Amino acid sequence: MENTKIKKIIESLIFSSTSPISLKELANFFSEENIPIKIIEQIINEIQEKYSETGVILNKVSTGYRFQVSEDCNQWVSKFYPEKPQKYSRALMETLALIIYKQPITRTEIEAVRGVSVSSNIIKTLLEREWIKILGYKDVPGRPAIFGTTKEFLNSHNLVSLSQLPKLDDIIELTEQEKKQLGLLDIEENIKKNVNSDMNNDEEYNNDNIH
Amino acid sequence: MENTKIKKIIESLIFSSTSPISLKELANFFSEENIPIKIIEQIINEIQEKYSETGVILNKVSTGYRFQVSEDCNQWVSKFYPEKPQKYSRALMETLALIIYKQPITRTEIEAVRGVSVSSNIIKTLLEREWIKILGYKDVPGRPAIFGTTKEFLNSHNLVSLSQLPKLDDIIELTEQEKKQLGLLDIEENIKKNVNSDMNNDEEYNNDNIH
Amino acid sequence: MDIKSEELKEIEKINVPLAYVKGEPYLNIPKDLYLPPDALEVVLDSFEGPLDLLLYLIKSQNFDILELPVAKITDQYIQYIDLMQELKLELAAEYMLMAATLAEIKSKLLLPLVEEDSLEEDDPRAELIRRLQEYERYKKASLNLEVLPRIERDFYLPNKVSYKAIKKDEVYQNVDLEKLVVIFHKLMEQTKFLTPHDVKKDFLSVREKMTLILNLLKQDKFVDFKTLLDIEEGKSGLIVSFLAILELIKLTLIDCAQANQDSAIFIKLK
Repeated sequence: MENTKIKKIIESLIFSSTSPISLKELANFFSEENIPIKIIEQIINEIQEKYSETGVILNKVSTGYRFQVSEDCNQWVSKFYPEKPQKYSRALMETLALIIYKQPITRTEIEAVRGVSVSSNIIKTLLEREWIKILGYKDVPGRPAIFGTTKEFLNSHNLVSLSQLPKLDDIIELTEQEKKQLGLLDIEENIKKNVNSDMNNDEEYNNDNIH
Repeated sequence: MENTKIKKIIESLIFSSTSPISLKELANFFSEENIPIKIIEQIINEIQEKYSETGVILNKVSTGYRFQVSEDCNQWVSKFYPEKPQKYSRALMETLALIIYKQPITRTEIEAVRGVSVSSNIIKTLLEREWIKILGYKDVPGRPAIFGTTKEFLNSHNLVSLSQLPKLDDIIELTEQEKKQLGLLDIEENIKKNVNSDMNNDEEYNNDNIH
Repeated sequence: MDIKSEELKEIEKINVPLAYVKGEPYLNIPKDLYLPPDALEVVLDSFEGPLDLLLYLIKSQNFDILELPVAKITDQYIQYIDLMQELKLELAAEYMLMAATLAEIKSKLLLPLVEEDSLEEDDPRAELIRRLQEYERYKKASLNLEVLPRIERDFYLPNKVSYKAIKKDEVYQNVDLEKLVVIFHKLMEQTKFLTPHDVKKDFLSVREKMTLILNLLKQDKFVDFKTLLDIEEGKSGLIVSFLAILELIKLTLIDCAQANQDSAIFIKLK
């Protein structure tokens, strides 16, 4: 198959998909045609180049390639659509921050840090938005759900991996020992683990407590 | 505003819209910028030209302009999205079961067992699929066709011979007590349950439609 | 984007108005703690719990968290709570719990300490300070999240481009053979068609053979009876073939002809 033909097909596939398409998916799709992944990658680069000056650009996110409105056109698209985007409450954003940086985390653990109860609506909204998901249930009385972030969260924020997120501010200068006492090392460990597992393109966070 | 900029914006608007965008809507949108409709029309023509050789084309439909997958890519996009697996109707399954286990068999004989008439569609489907064929015609008034299974049916189901089909004997030739001893009753129960639940969420008994 | 980070800075400055009442921004809770009742609700809403309120009280007076001046903060906090109760605002239990915690810390601090180090392990403030610091970390993180580009607020995706579905060369899905048997069984039961004699061990093989024979007969007009029997199949195979032929004759599907007693038997379709 000619490269120009492959290019057309890849364009049409990515444009008609509701979710990003990965290189692997494309390679699988073209395996019957014996098109090496190298060629596909090269063609994707060409498409990226070709669309760089148009109203939409080809972008790579955590789960693959997708077109998105180009940087300077976003404001025009926003203007064209009268409905304003949903605004999220501080409570929701704080809950999300805790889930991101302290995942895997239960609702009780979130409440412990925030000092107030977390409304079910917040959790519901985040689950519905598919920014978080239930990773499992903790093996303690009541079997509370353990939450973590999703690939969709990354995609919704133009991120490829959690490691691109701003680092938790090190507000206080603590010694390693103090950190350990305060359980702060765990936070770092968790994030590291999570980022790694994300990079490994895994599905679920592995934890002994998760069933 | 420069034409290249307007072009980018129009592209992004049409791409991000859920419904076609008309020339009038675009003209309204750009009215603040004092861009004459003539220019917009001209730009749309340029966009159409520009995308004519890509995987998506700008098409004019009754309510305006929209992008759609280009003609020659439709088959590839179709191929990319797996069709829902077909569900066979109960009527088709029963007819096929009778043809398999009681072949050679005529339609009248199938109907006698099933208690309802067999739709021509089912026979047609099975014949088209080459799972059954007409073995001959019975020497009785009306000379009805006699059906039997084909090699194709065996091949497509990974069988060498019909004798490899799950045995009916095991299920029915044992007394209740023997079955109990062998734990077959439980199996049967399960099977029955399955069949029942199938009947419930499946098509109705008399529905001869396959799709 | 720039606007967003500006916003963030403002939030961080803490001087962001707590509320607007009749267009007037309230930057701080007034010293006398008087606020119009309507506004107080708004103010309360703007705090994400007792830790947030405490953090506000500390920051608004430029105190260091680590130096947590419990006496002052406690007084302010409790005054604040009192006022809210006076106004019969529904107060989350967590606010009351914090008031109690503060009062407890304050009373402990009033007791003479053996050593006066600021942050000893047995400093009654230590736990609260730790919680405040931890909360502050995540509060900041949440503000950082707010400025991340977000889908359908800061950037947009093209809508799914439609395509014309083209039917593929149909690959037929196989039927579930197990299910097939069960369906057949059920049918037999329903129609009481099933008698012990109907189902023999060779039931299927005879049936299958009948079909095979009919197939053969379709191709050639006359077939020698012997060619229908394959020695390779062994004794049981021969019996099956023979039964199949008998069954076909019985069903009047085939004719059987023999010129004379010793000559070959020929079979043909009826």
